[in-house]
Amino acid sequence: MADTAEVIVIGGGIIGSAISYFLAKEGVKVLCLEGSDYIGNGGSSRNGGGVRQSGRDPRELPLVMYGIKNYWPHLSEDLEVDCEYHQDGNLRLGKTEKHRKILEGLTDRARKVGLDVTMIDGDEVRRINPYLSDEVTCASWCPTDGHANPLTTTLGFYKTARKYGARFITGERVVELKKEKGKLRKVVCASGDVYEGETIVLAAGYDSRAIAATVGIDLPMEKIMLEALVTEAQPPMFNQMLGTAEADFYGHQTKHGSFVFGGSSGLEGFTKDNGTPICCSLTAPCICRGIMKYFPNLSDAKIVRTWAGWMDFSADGVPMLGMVPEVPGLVLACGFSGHGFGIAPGAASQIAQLILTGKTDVDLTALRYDRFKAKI
Amino acid sequence: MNQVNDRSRDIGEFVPRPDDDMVICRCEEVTKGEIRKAVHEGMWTVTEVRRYLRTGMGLCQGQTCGKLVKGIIASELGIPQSELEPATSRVPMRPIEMKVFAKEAKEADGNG
Amino acid sequence: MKRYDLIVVGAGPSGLSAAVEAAKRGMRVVVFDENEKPGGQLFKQIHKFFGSKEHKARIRGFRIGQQLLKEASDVGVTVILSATVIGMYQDKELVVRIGDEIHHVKGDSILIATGASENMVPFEGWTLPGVIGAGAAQTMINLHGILPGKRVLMLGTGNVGLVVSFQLLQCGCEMAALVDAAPKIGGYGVHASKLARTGVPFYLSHTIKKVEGTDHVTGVTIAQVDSKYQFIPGTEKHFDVDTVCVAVGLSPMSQLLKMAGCKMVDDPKKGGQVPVCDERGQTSIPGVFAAGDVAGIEEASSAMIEGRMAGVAAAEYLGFMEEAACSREEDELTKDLDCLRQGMFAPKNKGKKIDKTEEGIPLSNTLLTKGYLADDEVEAFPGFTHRVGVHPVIECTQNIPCNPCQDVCPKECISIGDNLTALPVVVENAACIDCGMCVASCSGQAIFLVDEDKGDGTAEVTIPYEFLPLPEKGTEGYALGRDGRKLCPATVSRVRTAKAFDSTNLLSMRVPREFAMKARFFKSGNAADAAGEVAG
Amino acid sequence: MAQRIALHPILGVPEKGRPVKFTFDGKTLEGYEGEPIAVALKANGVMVHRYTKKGHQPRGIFCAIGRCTDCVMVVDGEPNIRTCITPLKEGMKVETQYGVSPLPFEEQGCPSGKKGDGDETV
Repeated sequence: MADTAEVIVIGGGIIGSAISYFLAKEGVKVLCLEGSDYIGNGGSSRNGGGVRQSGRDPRELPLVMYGIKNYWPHLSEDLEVDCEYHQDGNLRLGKTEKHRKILEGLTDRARKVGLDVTMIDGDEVRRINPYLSDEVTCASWCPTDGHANPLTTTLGFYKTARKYGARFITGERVVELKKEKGKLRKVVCASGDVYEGETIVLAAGYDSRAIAATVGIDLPMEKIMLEALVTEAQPPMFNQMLGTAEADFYGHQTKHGSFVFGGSSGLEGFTKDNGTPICCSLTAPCICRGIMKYFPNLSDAKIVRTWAGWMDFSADGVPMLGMVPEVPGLVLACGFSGHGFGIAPGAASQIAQLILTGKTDVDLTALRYDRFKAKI
Repeated sequence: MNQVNDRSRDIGEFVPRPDDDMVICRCEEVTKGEIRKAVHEGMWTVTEVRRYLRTGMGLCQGQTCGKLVKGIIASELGIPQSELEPATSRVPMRPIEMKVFAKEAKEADGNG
Repeated sequence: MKRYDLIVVGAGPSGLSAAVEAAKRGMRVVVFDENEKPGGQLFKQIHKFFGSKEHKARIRGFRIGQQLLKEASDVGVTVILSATVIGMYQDKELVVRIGDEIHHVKGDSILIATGASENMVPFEGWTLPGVIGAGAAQTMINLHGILPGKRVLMLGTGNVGLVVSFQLLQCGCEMAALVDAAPKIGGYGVHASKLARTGVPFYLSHTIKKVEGTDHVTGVTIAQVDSKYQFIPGTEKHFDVDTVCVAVGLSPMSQLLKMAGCKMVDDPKKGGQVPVCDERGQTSIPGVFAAGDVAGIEEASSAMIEGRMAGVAAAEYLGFMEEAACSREEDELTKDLDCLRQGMFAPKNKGKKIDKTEEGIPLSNTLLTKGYLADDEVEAFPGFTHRVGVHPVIECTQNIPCNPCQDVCPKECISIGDNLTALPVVVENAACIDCGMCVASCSGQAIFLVDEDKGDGTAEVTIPYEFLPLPEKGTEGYALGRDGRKLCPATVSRVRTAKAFDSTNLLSMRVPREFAMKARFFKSGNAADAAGEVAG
Repeated sequence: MAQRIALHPILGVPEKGRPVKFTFDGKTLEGYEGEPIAVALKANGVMVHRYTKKGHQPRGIFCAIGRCTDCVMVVDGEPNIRTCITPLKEGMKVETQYGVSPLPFEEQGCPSGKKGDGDETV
C-alpha cells in the first residue's frame, strides 16, 4: 500500500510550505515532497524580501493585497517565528525623465485597481529617507508596501505546518505524475518511492514544467538567474523597501542591521551555471555600483556574502494558479517569476481554500494555466 | 547528493541541558540551546539552522562556528557528522567594502 | 582579462613549492597571498623540522621559508602579497582584491594552497578576551614580537599544542599546564618531553570546565572527564592564568574549491571538508589542483612535496612537460612523500592502537600520559646507552620519519639505517668527540651528551638549551629530572654556542654521578626558591 | 600588561617600524608603524576591543590571523575593521566598538532588545 495523503504538495519552498500550513491547520493529511535537501532552498531563501504591491501586474495585485490585509500583519504570531514584517512603504526611485515616465506608467496602472500609490519628487523622497543621494529626482511611493525576512518566514510556515501534522520529506525529487482511471493519483520520485493522493499541488518552481509535462500540461516558463548580496550589520538607517525604475537593484535594511540587495548585470537569461546557482563574477560589482549611485554613504559598508538563485519566469510574468480540468486532482501554484515571497500568504491561502471548498475569496481566473494564446 | 530525509521521523523532544546558554556562533551570539531547539522544530540541516537562527551568517561567515554547529545538529539527530552537508561557500571569502567590490581594475589587455 | 599559465592561491610551503616547480618548466606563474608576509605557517614554525635531508630536516621552519622564497624569485615567480582572492568562479576565473580595487584574472591552471584554520571547542567563558587560538599565540610571538600573556594554560596536546607551548616558554611566558580530554598525548613524545623536563605538568583526560574573568581571563578551572567526555564531579583543579590557548586541531580552508564546484568529501582523517583529488592533486575540475593542508591536514614537510607534485602535474597538464618526465618526477616525489607518511603518527595509523615500536619495544605509557619517560622505561630503548667517557644518550622512543642525528655526527656514532622511522642507536665502537652536533641538530631535542663519571664523583650532562637568559659557566642551580621534578644541585660547567648549532645552545652541567642518566634540565637560582617552581 | 619581546632566543630582536602615536577612545598611545593595531593595543594593556550587540559581552583577539572577526573595532570612523591584520599608521583613531557603532550602548538608544541586561560597564 503506497504512502498516501489527502493532499500531496510537490515543492518545499514558501509556496509549498504555506499551502501545507493552511491545509494542515484545517486537519487535512498533507505530504510535502522537496527535491533538494533543504526546505525553502529555491527562490524562497534567495529573494530580496519585498512585500510589495506597487509595480505588480494588476492580475496578481488582488492576491498580494489580500495577503497584506489578512495575513502579513499577524504572521509572526501565527507561525511562532519573527517574520520581521515591516509595513513602512516602498520607494521606487528615478533620476531621469525616462525613469519618471516608467514610474508614472506603473503608478497609473496600480491606481486603476485601487492601490494607494503616488508620484513624489526628490525632496519628498529625501524627507522620507534622508540617506538617498541628491541625484534622485522622483519616486513612486506606496505607503502600504513593506518587507520581511524570507528565511524565517519560509521556515516558519514549514515549522508550524509540521507541528499541525503535515509530513515533509526532503531529498525526494518528483519525476513523474500518473493518472489512474482518468484521475491524477500517483507521484513517482527519482528514488523509486511512489506516493498517492487525492489532490496533488505542483509548487516546485521551474521544475514544475518538467513534472507537469508528464501529464501533458505545458507551463511556459524559463529559468533566469538573479543575484543578491548582503552587507555587514549597520546602525539602523531606514525601514522602507527600495527599488528603482530600471530595476538595477532592490532591497532593504533588515532588523539585524545588514542590508540585503538583489540586482542584475543585464545578462540575465544568458548567464551560465554549472547546475547549481553559482554567481557570475560580473554581477556583484554591478549591483554595488547601482547601489552606490543611490546610497553614497553605503560605499564603506562591507559585503559579507553574495548568492544567486533561479526565477521561474513565466511567459507573461505572473504565476499559474488553480485547478487543471484536463487532469482532475492537479492544482498549480508556480511561475511566480521572481516575486513569489510577498504574494505567498495570499496565494497559498487561496489555493488551500480552493482545495478545501472549491471556491476562493480572490478570483484566480486571470492566472489560469491555459491563458497563453498566440498574439493574433 | 540527495538523501531521502523524512522530517516526521521521531527524534524525541527537546530536553534542556545545563550548557544550553553557551554561545556557539560568536559573531551572531547564537547559543547551543537555540540550535538544539531549532533541530527539534524541524531544522535538520546546517543550511536550515543557518537561515533560521543566523548561525554562520555573521562577519566571519561560519569559519569559526561552522564545525561546531554541524556537530550539535548531528548529535541532536543521532547521526554521524559526515552525513551533514556544511553550508554553501560563497564569495567573498573576506568582507569587502562595497566601493572596493564595485571598482574593477582596468587590466592591460592580453598578457600585460 | 589577464591570463596566467598557473595561478597559485596561498604563498605557504605548498603554494611556493608548486610555483617553483611550474616556473622551472617555463610557466608564467603568479602567487597571491592575503598576508603581508609570505610563507604561511613556515614563518611561525621556529622549531627544527623532522624528516630526512631531502625534507630539509633540522632546518628551522622560517629558514625553510626564506630558502623557498629565494628559490621562487630565482625562477621568476611573481608573489603578490596583501592580495586576497575573494572568489573563484567558473572557467577558472578568480577575483582578487589588491589595495582598493578588484582584479579579474584567469589561469589555464589554478592551484589552491590556502592551508588550514584552527578548530575551536566551546567552554564556559570561551569568548572572553585572553582566550586565543594556539596559532594566534604563535603569530603574536613569532611575527609580531609580543607576549600573548604572562601565564598560559594550553588546551590540546597535538603537535601544535606542544610546539606552541614550548615557544611560549622560549619567549618568557609561564606554562601553567597542558590539558587534553584525550587519554593520551596526541603529538610527538619528544615534543612533550621538552616541556615536561622544564616542570610543565600534563593533565590528560581533562578538559576546561570554566574560564573565569569579567573583561578578560583571570583564571581557569579544568576537570577530569570519563570515557564519554563527561565531567567527573570533584576532580576540579584551578589555575591562575591570564591566557588560555586552544590547540584542538585544524580544518582545511577549502571554501574556494567548494565555491567553484569541485567535488568535495567530508573526511575526518583529513580534518574535514576536502576536495576529491587524484594522486597528483588534481580536483574534479580539470586544471584545478589542491595541495597542502587544504587537501588534508599534515605537516609542512608533506605540504611542500604535495606542492611540487601539483606544480609538476600542472606543467604536464598544460604541455610544458612530457608525460614520461612528469611521471618520473611524480614517482620520485611520491616516494619522498610516502616515507614521510610512515611511523606511529602516519595518517594511516591515525586512531590505531599502537603499543610497541617497530623494533618490538613496548612504548612508554608514562610518555603518553604524563609527557616524560619513566626512569625504568627508558633503559629498554636502543639510544639510551651506558659508556665510559662522553657518549650520546638518545631518548627517542617513537617511530618517527626523521634521521638528522645520523647524518650530522662527524664520527658516525649514531645509526638509523635505511628505514627512516627506525629508532636511532649508538653504534658499538662509537668514538664520540663531544662536538655536540647531535644534541644541537635533533629536531626533538631528545639527544644528550653524558660523561657518567668525571672521576671526582660527578658526571657531566650536556643538554640543548634555547632559553634566555643563557646561564654562564659556574652558575649554581639544580637539575631537573625528565619529570620536571627537582633532582639535585648542579653547576654549569660549559656553555657552547655556534653558528652550526643554529641558535640551540649546549649547556653542560656537573651533577652527582648517580644522577647522570636522570638529570635532563637545569634551572639557576638557589634550592629554596626553586622548590616553589617545581610542578605541584 | 603584556610586554613586547625585547630579545627572542631564536628570532633575536623583533624588527619594528618607526614609533607612531595613535588614539584609543581619545587617549594617545604609542605603537610601531606597520604592526597590527591589535598588537599596539595589547602592548598598551588593552584587551577588550568591542562589546557584542545582543549580550554586550567583551571580545578581543581570538585568531590573530584575520579570520574570526572577533577583534573588530571602529578605526578612523569605519566599524568592523579587523585590527589583528590592519597595519597601524600615524594618527589612527581607534575606538571600542559597541555592537556596530563607536557610541556606548546607552547613547545608542539600543535599537534591538538587549539580552545581557545591566552590565553597561564601559
